[in-house]
Amino acid sequence: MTTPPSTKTFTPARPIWCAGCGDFAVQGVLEKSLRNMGILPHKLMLLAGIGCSGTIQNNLKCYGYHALHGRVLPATIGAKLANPDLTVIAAGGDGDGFAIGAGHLVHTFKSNPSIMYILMNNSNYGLTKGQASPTSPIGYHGNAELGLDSMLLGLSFLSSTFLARGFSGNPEQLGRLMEAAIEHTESGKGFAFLEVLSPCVTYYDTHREWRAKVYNVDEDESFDPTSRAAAFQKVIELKEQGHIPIGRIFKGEHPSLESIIVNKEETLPAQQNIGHFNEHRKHYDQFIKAHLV
Amino acid sequence: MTTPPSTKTFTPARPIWCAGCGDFAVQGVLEKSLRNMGILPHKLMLLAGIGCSGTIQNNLKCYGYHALHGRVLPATIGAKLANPDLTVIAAGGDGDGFAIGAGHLVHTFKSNPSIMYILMNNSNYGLTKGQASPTSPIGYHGNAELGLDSMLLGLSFLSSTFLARGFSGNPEQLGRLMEAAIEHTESGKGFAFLEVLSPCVTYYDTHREWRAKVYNVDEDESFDPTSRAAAFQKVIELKEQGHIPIGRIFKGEHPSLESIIVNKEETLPAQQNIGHFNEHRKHYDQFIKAHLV
Amino acid sequence: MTSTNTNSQPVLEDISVIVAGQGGDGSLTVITMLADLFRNAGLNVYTERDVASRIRGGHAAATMRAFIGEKHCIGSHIDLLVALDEEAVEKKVHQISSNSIVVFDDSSGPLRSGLLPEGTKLYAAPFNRIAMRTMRRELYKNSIAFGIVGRLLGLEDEAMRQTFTKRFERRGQIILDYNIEALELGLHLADEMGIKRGEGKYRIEQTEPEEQILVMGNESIAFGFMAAGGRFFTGYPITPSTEVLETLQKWLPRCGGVARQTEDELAGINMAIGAALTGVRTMTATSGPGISLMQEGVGHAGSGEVPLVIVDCQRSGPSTGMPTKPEQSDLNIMVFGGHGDFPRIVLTPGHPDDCFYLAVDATNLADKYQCPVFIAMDQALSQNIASVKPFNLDEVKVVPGKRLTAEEVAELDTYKRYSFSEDGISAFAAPGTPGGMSLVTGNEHDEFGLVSTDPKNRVKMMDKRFHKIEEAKKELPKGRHFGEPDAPIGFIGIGMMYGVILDARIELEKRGYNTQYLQPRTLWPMLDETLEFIDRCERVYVIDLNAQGQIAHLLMHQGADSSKIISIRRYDGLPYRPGYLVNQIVEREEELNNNDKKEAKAQ
Amino acid sequence: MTSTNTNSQPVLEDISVIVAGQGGDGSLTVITMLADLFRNAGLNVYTERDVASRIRGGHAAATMRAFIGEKHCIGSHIDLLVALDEEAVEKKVHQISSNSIVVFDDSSGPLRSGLLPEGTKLYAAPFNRIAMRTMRRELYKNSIAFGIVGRLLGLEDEAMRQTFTKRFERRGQIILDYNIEALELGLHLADEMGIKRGEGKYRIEQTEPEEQILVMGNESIAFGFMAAGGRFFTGYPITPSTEVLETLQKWLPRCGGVARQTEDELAGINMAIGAALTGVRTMTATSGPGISLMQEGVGHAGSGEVPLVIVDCQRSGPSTGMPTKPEQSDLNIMVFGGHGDFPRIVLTPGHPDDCFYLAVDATNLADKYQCPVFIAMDQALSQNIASVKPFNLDEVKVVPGKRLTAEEVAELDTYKRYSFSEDGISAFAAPGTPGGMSLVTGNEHDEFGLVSTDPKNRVKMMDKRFHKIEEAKKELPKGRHFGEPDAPIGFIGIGMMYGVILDARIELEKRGYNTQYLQPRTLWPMLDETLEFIDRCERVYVIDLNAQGQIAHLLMHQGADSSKIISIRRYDGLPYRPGYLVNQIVEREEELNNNDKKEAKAQ
Ligand SMILES: Cc1ncc(C[n+]2csc(CCOP(=O)(O)OP(=O)(O)O)c2C)c(N)n1
Ligand SMILES: Cc1ncc(C[n+]2csc(CCOP(=O)(O)OP(=O)(O)O)c2C)c(N)n1
Ligand code: SF4
Ligand code: SF4
Ligand SMILES: [Mg+2]
Ligand SMILES: [Mg+2]
Repeated sequence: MTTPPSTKTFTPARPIWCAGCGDFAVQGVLEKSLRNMGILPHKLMLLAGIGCSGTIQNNLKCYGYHALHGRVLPATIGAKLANPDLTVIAAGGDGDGFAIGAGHLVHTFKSNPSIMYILMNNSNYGLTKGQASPTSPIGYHGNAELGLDSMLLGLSFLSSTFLARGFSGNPEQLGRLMEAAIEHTESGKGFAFLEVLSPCVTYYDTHREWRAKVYNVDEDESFDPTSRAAAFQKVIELKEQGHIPIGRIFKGEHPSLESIIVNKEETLPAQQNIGHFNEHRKHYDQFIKAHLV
Repeated sequence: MTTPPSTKTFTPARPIWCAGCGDFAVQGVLEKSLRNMGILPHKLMLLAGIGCSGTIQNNLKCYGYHALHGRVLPATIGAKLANPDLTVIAAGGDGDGFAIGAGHLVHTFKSNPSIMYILMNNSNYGLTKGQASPTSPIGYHGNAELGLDSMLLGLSFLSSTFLARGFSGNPEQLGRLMEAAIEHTESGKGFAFLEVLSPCVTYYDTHREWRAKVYNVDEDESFDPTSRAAAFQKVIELKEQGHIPIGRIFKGEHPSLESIIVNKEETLPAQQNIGHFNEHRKHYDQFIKAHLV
Repeated sequence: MTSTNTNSQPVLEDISVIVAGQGGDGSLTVITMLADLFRNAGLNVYTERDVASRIRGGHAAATMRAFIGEKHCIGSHIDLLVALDEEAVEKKVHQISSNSIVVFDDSSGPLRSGLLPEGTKLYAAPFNRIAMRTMRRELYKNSIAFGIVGRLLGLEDEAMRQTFTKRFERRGQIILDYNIEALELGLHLADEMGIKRGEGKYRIEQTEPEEQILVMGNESIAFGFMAAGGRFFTGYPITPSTEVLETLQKWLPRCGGVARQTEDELAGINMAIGAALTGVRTMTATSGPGISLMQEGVGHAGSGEVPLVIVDCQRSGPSTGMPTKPEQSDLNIMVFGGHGDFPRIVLTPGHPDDCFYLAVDATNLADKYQCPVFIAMDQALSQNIASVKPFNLDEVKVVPGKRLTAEEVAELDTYKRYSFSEDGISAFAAPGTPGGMSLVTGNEHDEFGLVSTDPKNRVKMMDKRFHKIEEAKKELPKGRHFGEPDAPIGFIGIGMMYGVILDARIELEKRGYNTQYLQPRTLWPMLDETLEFIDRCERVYVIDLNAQGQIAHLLMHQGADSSKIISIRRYDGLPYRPGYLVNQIVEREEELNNNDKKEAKAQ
Repeated sequence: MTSTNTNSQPVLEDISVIVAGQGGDGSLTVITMLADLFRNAGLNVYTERDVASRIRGGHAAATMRAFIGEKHCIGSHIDLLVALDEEAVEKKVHQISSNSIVVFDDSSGPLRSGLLPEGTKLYAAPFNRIAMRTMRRELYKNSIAFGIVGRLLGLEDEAMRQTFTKRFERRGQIILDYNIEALELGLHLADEMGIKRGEGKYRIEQTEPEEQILVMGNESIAFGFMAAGGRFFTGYPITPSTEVLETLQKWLPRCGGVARQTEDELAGINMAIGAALTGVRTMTATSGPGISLMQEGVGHAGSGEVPLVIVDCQRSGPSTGMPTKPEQSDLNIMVFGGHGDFPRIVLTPGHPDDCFYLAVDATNLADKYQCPVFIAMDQALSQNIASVKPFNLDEVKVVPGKRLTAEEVAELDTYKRYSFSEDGISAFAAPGTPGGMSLVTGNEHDEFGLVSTDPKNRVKMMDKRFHKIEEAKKELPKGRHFGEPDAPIGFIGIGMMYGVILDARIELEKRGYNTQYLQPRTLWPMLDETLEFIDRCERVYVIDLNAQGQIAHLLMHQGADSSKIISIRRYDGLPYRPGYLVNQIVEREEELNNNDKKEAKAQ
């Protein structure tokens, strides 16, 4: 069952990103990490939001899904809970994840399912032509609000277990973070949240600015990613100094959602034999019995 | 214009809460605080979510509004931006604010409009008969997830300016917090978020448990509510010790939303004379001129 | 509603009992225990509750009909009203007549005179005061009243004790003891009021109870889904749908399924969609406000061809409306909601047993046709409890959809998730299947699932999706028909109207009106049989539990002859009673008759 | 499409030009500059763009029609195709004929032979290569090609230079210089190719340009709202509605208004509702996916009687669909969406100028009738740019809704937010008004706005809300009618179909078909005039830019005689051209004719 047959399926599409878009690096690193981690294409579901970033699933061999704008996380969690055997990865942009999808992100931090989420942050809405996003700075496109920081947001949930930020301009580190994230979810430890600074060269080219501003906590020996409060303080400090922290911001432990709510004694939901009525007949009879009067 | 006429309007309803519900105390304290702060009923908009908590607006003289479930914050912000002269207060439950409304809460912390939000947290869905809410502990009603902490959440936004938690069982302190919150919004300093622990005696009576667990940071001289990182650390510590922190958790400064986006040179949106076409005729002519070819 | 007997007491064959008071008074408990007693005595039952959308307080009532044979709604006439306060009498007096019995709690004073129809038999006692005095808790007033009620209805004292024991046992010995004590107080009171053992108003002819189950529509839906192999449910609590979630939270994990409360309805439907992608059979349930929120997801399932069952337990709208009141006013949004054009199926069960069988069908159909399938409920159908024949599990057919295994994929030359096919259905491989990698999207797409705006492909894809529904029409659940096919007067009505129309037909027949009734069980796509039914009748009363006449206009939308349709609409939040419908029909028929006569004269 | 003249070159009276290539190639820039030049020469213009939903790449085209007199769409025949690659020719070849001219960039090799209709005049040059060689940037290829195109169309070299200067000036001197240089290269190339000054294919008869503005429908909507006193807008970016948001973000603050991008559409509509409560005139705009998400809010505005204008710039659905393609397939959800029954109004403008006037009406109507008012746009109507007469600001009537000042409140005995009134409209006091305190809710409520489930009140409140719409019918925007009222063949079509049908009618008349056309400007509630129009015609072609025939069925839903309706549907994402419609009609008419003949024979 593990050697894929020679049947032709869809040919991964050529990326439609503008030349120079940060998302190319994200895709490259993702492909490499999946290879390195030995994830087989047929065991991989890659679910994406809507945006430039939300086309990544078309470009690699996988079970790809293009969610509704902002709903990639619920869809991803649904897939994971239905079939925890799969590697289930969500991807999308900062508008998708932090604007319309903010409520779901909060609840994913809270519930800690073993999925990875790659959020390609370009601090604008690429696909709809450059409007401000929740990470845009004040002044960009008339934006009146301070950009949010997803690492701080993630830290504020005591159930969060993996928080990291990479930079498309630093693919080596990004690869390490991504492999760690995959490792985290593959071993059922919960939600691996990986924000990637991925500049949009067409509408808001932040490449240089970000290159100058990133501060790699992985290289800071004094930084302890296992302390939530310390990480919180460090991120704030770095931001006050005009830096953008990148690296592995936090590692924690908390039971994963699927480990709690999926019945381990039974076949997984998606692996049950539809039509094999008698496999659970005893429970059905029980139901009727419970309602007999 | 400030002495209300003798015209009869709606008679505030009798609360429909169960005897002993924490929400009675919230209403009592709110009424008193409004009086103390000199807020006139006709200048007050009280917008509520849906839930047991979301009936409070019926019980006092005000411009009351019953929003859709989870949408009280956008509605409240809309009212405030349209008429910043009003005192605009949002109220609702933990399901309303932290579950279905989580995305809007995030964006309210982010945008910092000068509104107060009283969130009556009873750690369950009262109105729909006791289901688990985002603040329910693991195990309650089959809940598999750790409850979230709104103080930590609020702290994670560098634009948050007022975070406090009260307890219906401590009305004096609640009154102080509420007056401070009103003061904050009346002076245009931004979003005053006040969570109130307000037990549901019918479905999940936490009164005694919470009474035993609350820890009042207002009485802790070592606590500094002006330091975001310190507050974060303290809240985590207290939680680890099994406490629930109450009191003024954080005071910060950040420009309020309405102060940035409402044009100060012009009449406020809701106070303009509809039908006085010529007041802005010059801009209309300008628009046409800009499109002439 | 009773046939008399040599003995002076009539045999109880069909009675309706209301217990009414304030929310939290426990009316439902009384009705539930009565239902239990009648079931044990061999009768069938149907119960209804009527509460305010608040926890405590507000007028609240529970109603039960106990009967021999088949009935599917509460009767028109209330034989016994148990009124725990005066408001209860005021609210319910329109349903009683001089033949009715009223048991009244006069703790706050005697009943205002003139309130009851003349001749009504009144039994008043201060249940509340007695409870407070002797037991220190108001709560026990119901158990005291129960003694009187039971005696009046001809129930055995011992049977009552047994039911009390069964009911209160699990709440602990103390509570049980107190309730039994209260019941004894009530029986004693009955003696004092002259309602001795065996001297009630009715005589119950004990028969061996036919085996039946007591279920509400929502439970049946949940169970039907589960029995059809449904293993994934996500939803968000909302009245009157919450029992679907709660039932599945209880039962689904035992079968290895997942039933989860999500943060909102958007997560509810999108999580269900994500799960459905993996091949698991999936459902969500909600009510009006949630259906509105789910519209984007519904269209997405339609476009991406994701199998999904969506239960809409309709309540009075619009917006928050009246959450605990029945209505059928989301039909338009189920049929026409979601932006753009996409196929969907809307099924309309008519009774808790029908709910089970249609939930099985819905689950199979969603899987087979890879599209959203709605089950249109209403508050009464969802939450009223009926005794019905135990579902016939041996008849449940679970038919898997077109899926491909790794082996089947391997035999293909090319695998395309959305391959064009004769019936419009594309077999698909679930994630995890080697070789079956594919793309699913809400964008228009080619056969592989890749985004495409090619105009020719676009048209083929749209046609493919709609073609599935044309295919489905051949096997979509047929309606149930009652009456002679040449009866001049037709009825069309769905959901809770099923039982009401059945009852009304009997009465109308008595009054000389020859009617037939079609309960459409597939509302959308509209089946030919529905339009043919209209063709066949001289005129059709289309009963709409909504203000706009949604069903009536939907029939016109599909080409029905509008001159034959008489649109009856109700939207006051009250449940329909057969008698009310009978009156409406008779009134209109007489009007028609008069007009005919007038016209005849004028000629 | 040109009348000849003593001079060998025809005078340019009506031509359509397409520039096509890959997204990012800058087709739109060329078309925009051409439009500018023609406007200066006294012609009117209409432009259309066609892009993929992605930033770079994908086939993209821009089309312009320049004409004397009145036209409201792109013409059927393309006179000049500027193809920047071979794909562009492939995609557009169906629109050209032997009379067309093609300018082709043959940098990647000569055009595949046989692709063009015989006789087509081809001008090929390697614009891209020249640009790369001489200017090092592909980008300038358009400016080079412009020289050829301008000469062919009969434009003056100097006029071209001026337009280039106007266009590129603000991008800085360097960019301007480069583009002018490229233009000069192009003019030089034209010389080499034998297209000398004044020797193009057309002659332009310079006239004094009539004063006109160039606007797209979305800008007109934004401006109409603003001119009607709209001062609050919240929305979320989505193609093809974003220009409404962006236009208002630019202009509204100047008038003291607020225009804000929210975190999502749910916030968009609910923030608008919150603002509307304060009395400010409020709007939101979106497209299909957003309309689906807003359904709960729409019903809430209906129930709570909150004035709100909602713009739906329809694109190809369902779900994410084809975001940049026109469709009219959200009509069902606008008319029938939202759970429960509530009143709403749906307006359907037909051209960018109509958008302005109907936006004014929508804003007034929402305020007057305190209900949601939709403006149904489509991608073409939203984003195509037309030259139209400057809006007549002196004719704009801004009519405030029924509001109460503190003084007026003080004169009342009792103030009720939802007081029952003759026309169903309740005057209300905005927050801040002393004495006007009140409750607004989506629950059913009494006159004060307090939650109520009283059945009588319920019915009165529902009737009150629907009664407003009956009142509104008297003054809702009437449709525009064209043709003789006794013409046998009718047309009904909305939005972008307005211009197409107008053009098609002319051609059909030439071919002997006598037609009339009604552009309904109020789609819902359905006005009597619409049904009367159908009554009057022998048959009516209902043109639906959707797969289900939504307009056709909506007419049936409202009682139109279905035997008169011929439903024409298109949903391939391509914009309609008049010639295509003409062919469809002629085909069907001939079929009908043949059938008639056959029937006649059979008799
Ligand atoms: C419900 C809905 N609203 C709006 C849109 C339009 N839309 C598509 S992508 C997008 C934002 C994209 O921004 P982001 O998520 O940051 O992705 P990026 O393109 O920057 O990678 C929006 C608003 C949509 N598709 N659906
Ligand atoms: C869209 C929508 N979904 C669900 C509901 C049903 N509902 C009403 S109140 C409520 C939750 C109430 O919980 P909470 O906000 O904590 O308020 P409480 O009653 O506990 O004060 C729910 C789910 C609704 N009204 N609207
Ligand atoms: S627009 Fe920006 S985000 Fe989108 S593909 Fe281009 S560079 Fe990347
Ligand atoms: S159910 Fe709980 S929250 Fe609701 S009124 Fe009663 S005690 Fe309060
Ligand atoms: Mg982005
Ligand atoms: Mg709660």
